[in-house]
Amino acid sequence: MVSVTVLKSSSAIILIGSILLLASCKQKSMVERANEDKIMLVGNSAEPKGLDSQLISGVPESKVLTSLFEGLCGDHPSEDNTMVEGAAKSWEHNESLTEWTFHLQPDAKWSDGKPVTTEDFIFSYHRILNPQLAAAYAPMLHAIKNAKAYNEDQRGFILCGLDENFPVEWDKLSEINFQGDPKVDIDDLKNRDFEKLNLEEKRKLIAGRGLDRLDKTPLEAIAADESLFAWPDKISTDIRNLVLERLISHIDQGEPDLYDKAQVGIVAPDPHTLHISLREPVPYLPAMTRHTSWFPVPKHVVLKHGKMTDRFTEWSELGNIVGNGPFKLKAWRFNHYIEVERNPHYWDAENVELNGIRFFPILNFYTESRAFLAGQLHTAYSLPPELLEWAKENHPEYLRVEPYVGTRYIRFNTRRPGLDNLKVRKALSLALDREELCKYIFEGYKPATALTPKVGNYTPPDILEYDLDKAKALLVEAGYPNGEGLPRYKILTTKINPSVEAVQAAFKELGIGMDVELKTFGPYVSAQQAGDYDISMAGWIGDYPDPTTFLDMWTRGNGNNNTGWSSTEYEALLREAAQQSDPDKRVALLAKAEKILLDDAPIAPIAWYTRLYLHRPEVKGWHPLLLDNHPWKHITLEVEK
Amino acid sequence: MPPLLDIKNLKVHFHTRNGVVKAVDDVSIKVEQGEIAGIVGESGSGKSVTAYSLLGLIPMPPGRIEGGSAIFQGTDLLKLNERELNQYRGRKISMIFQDPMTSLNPYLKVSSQLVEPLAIHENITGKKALHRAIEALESVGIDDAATRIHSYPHEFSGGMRQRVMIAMALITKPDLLIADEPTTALDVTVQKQVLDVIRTLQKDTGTSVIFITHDLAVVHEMCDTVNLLYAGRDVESASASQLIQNPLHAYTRGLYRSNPSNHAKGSDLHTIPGLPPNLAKLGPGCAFRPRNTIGDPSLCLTDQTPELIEHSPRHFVQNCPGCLAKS
Amino acid sequence: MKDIARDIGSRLLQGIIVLFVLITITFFLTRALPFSTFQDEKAVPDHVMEMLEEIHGHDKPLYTQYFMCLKNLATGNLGTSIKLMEGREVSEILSQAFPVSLVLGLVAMAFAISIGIPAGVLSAMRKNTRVDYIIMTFALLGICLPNFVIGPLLAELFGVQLSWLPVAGWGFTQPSTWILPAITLGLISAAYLSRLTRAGMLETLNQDFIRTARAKGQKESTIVIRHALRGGLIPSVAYLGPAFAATISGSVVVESIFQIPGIGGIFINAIQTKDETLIMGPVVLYGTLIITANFLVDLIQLWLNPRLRSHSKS
Amino acid sequence: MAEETHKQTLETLPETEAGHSLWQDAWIRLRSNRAAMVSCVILVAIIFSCFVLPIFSFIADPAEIELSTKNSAPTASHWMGQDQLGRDLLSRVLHGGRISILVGLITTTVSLTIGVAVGAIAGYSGGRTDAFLMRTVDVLYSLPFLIIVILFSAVARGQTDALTTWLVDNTNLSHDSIAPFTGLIPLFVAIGALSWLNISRIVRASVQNITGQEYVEAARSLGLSHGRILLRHIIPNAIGPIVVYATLTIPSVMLFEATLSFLGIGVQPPYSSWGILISDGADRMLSNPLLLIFPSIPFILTLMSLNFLGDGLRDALDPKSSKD
Repeated sequence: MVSVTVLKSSSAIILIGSILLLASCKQKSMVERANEDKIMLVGNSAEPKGLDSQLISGVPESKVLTSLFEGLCGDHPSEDNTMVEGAAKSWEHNESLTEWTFHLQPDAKWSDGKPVTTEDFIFSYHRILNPQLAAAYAPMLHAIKNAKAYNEDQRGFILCGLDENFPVEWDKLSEINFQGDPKVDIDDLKNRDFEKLNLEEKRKLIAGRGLDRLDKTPLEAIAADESLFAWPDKISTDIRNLVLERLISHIDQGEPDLYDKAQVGIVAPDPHTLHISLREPVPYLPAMTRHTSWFPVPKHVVLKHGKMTDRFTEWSELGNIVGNGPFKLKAWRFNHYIEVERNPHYWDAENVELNGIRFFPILNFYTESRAFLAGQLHTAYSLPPELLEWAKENHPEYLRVEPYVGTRYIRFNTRRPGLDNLKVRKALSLALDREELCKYIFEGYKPATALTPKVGNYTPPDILEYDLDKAKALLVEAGYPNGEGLPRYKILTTKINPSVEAVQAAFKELGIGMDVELKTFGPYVSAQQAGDYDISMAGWIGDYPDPTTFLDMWTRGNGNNNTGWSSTEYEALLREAAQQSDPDKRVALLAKAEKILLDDAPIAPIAWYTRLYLHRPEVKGWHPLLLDNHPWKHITLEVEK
Repeated sequence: MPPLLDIKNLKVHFHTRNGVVKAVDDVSIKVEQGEIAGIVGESGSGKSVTAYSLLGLIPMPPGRIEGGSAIFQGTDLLKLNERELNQYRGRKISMIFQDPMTSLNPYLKVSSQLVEPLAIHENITGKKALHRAIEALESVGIDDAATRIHSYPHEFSGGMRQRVMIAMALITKPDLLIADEPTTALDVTVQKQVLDVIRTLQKDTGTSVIFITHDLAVVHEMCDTVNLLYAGRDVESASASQLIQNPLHAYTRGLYRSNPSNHAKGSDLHTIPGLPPNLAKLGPGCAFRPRNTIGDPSLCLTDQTPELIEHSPRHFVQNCPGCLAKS
Repeated sequence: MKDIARDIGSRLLQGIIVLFVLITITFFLTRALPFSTFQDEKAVPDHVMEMLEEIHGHDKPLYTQYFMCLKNLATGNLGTSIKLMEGREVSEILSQAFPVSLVLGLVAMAFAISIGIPAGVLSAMRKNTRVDYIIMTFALLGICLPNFVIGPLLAELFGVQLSWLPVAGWGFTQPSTWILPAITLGLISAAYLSRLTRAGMLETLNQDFIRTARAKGQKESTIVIRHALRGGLIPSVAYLGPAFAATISGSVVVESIFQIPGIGGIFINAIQTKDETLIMGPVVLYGTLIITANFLVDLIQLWLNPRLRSHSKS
Repeated sequence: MAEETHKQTLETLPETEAGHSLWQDAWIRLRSNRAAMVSCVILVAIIFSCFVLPIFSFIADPAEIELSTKNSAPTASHWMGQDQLGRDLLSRVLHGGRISILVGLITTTVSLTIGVAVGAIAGYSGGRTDAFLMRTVDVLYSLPFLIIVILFSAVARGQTDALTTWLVDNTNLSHDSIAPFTGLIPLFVAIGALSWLNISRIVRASVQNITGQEYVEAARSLGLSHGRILLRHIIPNAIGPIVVYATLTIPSVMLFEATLSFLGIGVQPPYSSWGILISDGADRMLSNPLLLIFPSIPFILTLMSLNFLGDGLRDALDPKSSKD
């Protein structure tokens, strides 16, 4: 039986035990020890989903990957728009910016000692573009000639369009519905057996899928009965049969990889020279190559652990992964930390100062701030806005407030009654006092005058303004005086915070009372993609320092354009800018396009991001960068004595 | 030879929300060495409280010992503190209770409950203690004690459990055993067996016993002396034989007259009318006056409480003319 | 002994049935979540979506998927994560996360029991005195102050200001990282235990056999422990079963406040991304924990209360 | 002769102790328990201020934002200062109090009734019923609660909005006065449906302990129906742990409401509850501790007094302690 003495003593033991432990902890803090070992402790918000740079795309993942791998061009420690040597020693391009040649570092090696050659780069780009891999960020490489066709498995174009001795030119052939008509809903037909469908359903499935995506049986059915498929009439029957025959033979051969046939614009005359031809001039290509989707992967390691198109094989696991960056993977415990150490085989190894970096996935930014102040981190990922004032007063020496290439905005569903009316959307946008919101809510952010922030040589147009009376007048013009007649909208968000409530209050002042609908991330994304929302709080961080990363999103059918808005004039301007090789003319065209976007107001930008974070002074070589892509190899830890 | 236990003018009051209940108001009882002293009275007459207050078992607050003394082997039990009382409880004075069903710890084996007094008072544990416990069980007439000792209370019948209680009380060979209505909850046949056990053990060990009951038949079968309590005061006390031959107080006479065995077959049973008084609203004077149908109620004292006088050698009675008058 | 074995046998069978029902409900609940596993912030084109569904067997009819899931679980194969940590074995993820939650849970419950139960006993023995009220006030504070307030307060005081203890992170070899999260996690159980023990003890101290024990001259403290405690602990033991399982299965809030790599965080993220295999793994683990914990509690109650044994026999 | 005297003395008998029913006895004892009475006063005061005061004009509109004076300390016009959006904290605490008290009391009653019923039946009947009920409890324990919440919020949101609009059309109440309360209905169902598990296990344990005792067998031998035995004999004896657990459930349910509101069920902006205010305050603990302290005061006071009242009730209702 447990006697009282035992019970009393057990709680006593715990007390004494903890006191002893406390005493032992008084000596040097983690940061001081890390400074001595030259290991940088980094708060990295989320646990990386994986380390296969071609299959993942989040910001936390890119922080780790930029220490393990290196793109053709490297990040400059302090200037946003200048490129430094990376995996490529030097690079040049033709006059129209469509043909680029990169010269690789002659003695570059992987972290297992094997040389880094153009073979790795060709294999990498072939792998990420391979339709079987289904890489989410493959579109980043669609600027390369025929990359989009190969990535989207456009069989018609590759098998017929690119074949010189095909009797008909591609511009005539392109009228054939190869890639399927998105407006046709075939969800319920997809998984059913083709033969069992009735005629009407067959036609619907074929139209919905398009010739490129059909299996053998439907293709043979079309060959047998032309009425099943809406052939454009200027295509003669023998041309039709020729196309079908090529598609069917492709399937008979087991749907082989079409990379070579697609003539993707990547050629390597020798192991250290890589030639890339683009479909249009891209002045910011070097900047793009710094994005993780352009990083090379070690061909020999990937193939050792599976086929090119196997998703998430063992190759990028601890113990197997090999990189060409300044560091190599040392330890990885889930949700705990990832540690990288110096990579002796790196071509620029002697200039690398740090011995290692440890990434802590701390999602709760209050916890991260406490960990930083308790001497457990050199740099934190993000400071909660609520603590900005407090940090200004108590820890100015640690506080960093730097511009960041991103924008917080509101997305309107233009298909909803009321929101389909331009005047109503304009009124809502005018009701947002961006100066006051940035002063009190989005503390440290800059009020947005347009969607695209200052990036590269692009100066954002000054269009957005705050004018409550004009807004009210617009509402009257639109036929909803003081908001009467408008349905009660719901503001969709993933987090209840002051910004949502401030926006809700701003619209209330206009007379339009709204509810807040909170959804977790999954339902939040799928609701918008299904157009099942009225208004949603949103934000976008640019992938590369060029306005197109902000403007391309609003073309018709683009993954992020869930507003239901599109404008041919807007898309024409974008296409024209894409072809324009003169940087200044290009920027002017883009500005004109943005003006159309903002005048039609499918979205209402609020503020341009600013990165708020805590950072220890002993970390040197860490300068404000718009893309926050601080090159790890230039970072040093110097403690002032 | 001084009496084993001499209780003089014991007063125990309960300070409850609806007034002060004078449960025991001036009780004096003597228990001689080796004698079985009976304490008899209706429920609410203060008999249990008298016994419990000896061992400090009444919850204080709300109970409080107002006055009197209880000299036991030279020391006054009422003045002892908790630690000192523990030397007496279970060693010099043991108790057995009315309801055997709930008086044994249902979660512990009978063996561990039996050996407990040995461990506390004689520092005997293990094999020796178990042996003593088995002996104790055999002494109260439980056969096959060696195996049955290891079972749980709910595996014994009511009578058996009361025997276990007796064994547990007498295992340390106390000088005084207080039995608080030990047989009331048992049926008649088992009652007899338990009474025999107590009597034989009492003869063998010479332990004195305070036997609390409301059953006159049991009193006459068991007790050497009888102390009759009513409304917290002792009404009459004498040797059992004296009391039967010469009951003095109207209450005593009423009790004997209502004993079924004294009636001719088929005649109405005589009962004492009414209910015991509310001890929180006791006035001065004789408390039995309202129910005094045998004596002469008009003569009962009303202003001051009747004194206890020694009517004849070792035969005390409440000196209330009304109650002493013959009808 | 024979019937004890029979009891255990029938309980095991019941456990398996419970697990089966649990797996089935979880399977269909997960499938009913109103979004697709493979969706991404940037809308995924249809053909890619179809390919991903094919790779992970989502194109097959629901019932085949269900039977495949049952077959895998029956053979102990928890499968691989399909979204949150795509490609990684669920068993590997759990083998790294579960020990953390287990250790933290056990330390938290040890703290809760070693503080809660003695406090409950003490306040029952000293009923309605100053001691009782002080203990009750602390217990109530433990319940009223949510862990998302206590955690940061403790971290701020002991971590940042006094820097006695690390504020975030976990180390199997550094017990100093266990203390603050264990206290935050265990406090609410300590409060519950002290209140339930007090109620249970008061209930038992009123019983007649306590008076018998006193009449034997037993010291008050031994009476409480030897006689009253076994009966008094019944409500607390009933609470401990599920509390143990819940604490060990990881609390998202405490893991987030102290950056603990436990199961709670993974499980919540798995649900947010509808990662079916990574949802099923922890549910099966947690289900087994609950079944064992409640079974152990019932056994303890049988041991505590012999009357039950005969009751259950009849 | 015996007959008359017998009757005559009856009338003059002094008045014996008046019979007290258990409930009267309980009320007398409760009234004399000082702590319980003080708690009653505090509770009434808090409930009064939360439900009645906001009707008066000097309490500001909880949703009115004044960004320029955010996070400001208490002033004459704002007794508790202003929150992170410059809204009057006092009115948010009072309006929030309404919701929290409603949530606390209703969901606890829902979960208690189910929990006590299931626990009592399981503990009393034993055998197959007990096994079935307890295994259902095991399943419900381990179900992934968040999934149910996400599914439920998707479905519930539609219904509550429809109800709110229907109410707004049919009664003259404004949207802002109904919405916070209709939004709570899914909360009652969600919490009520899953928070009775603990209490059912505790009640089962106590009932099992009581069913073994003799007076239950005695009651059964008198032919009482199982229902009556449970209601009149067993549950009153298990009242101790039930009352204590009820007073423990209320705070955890109030805090649980905050977690659910962050997942999309229950209270949505601009309305608030104590749970939400405390959690917002906890986030801003370093910059403005008042945002945490002010909502915590009524929250802790309510729960302390509920617990003292619960304890007083437990002592008062305990049949055994009515002896002294």
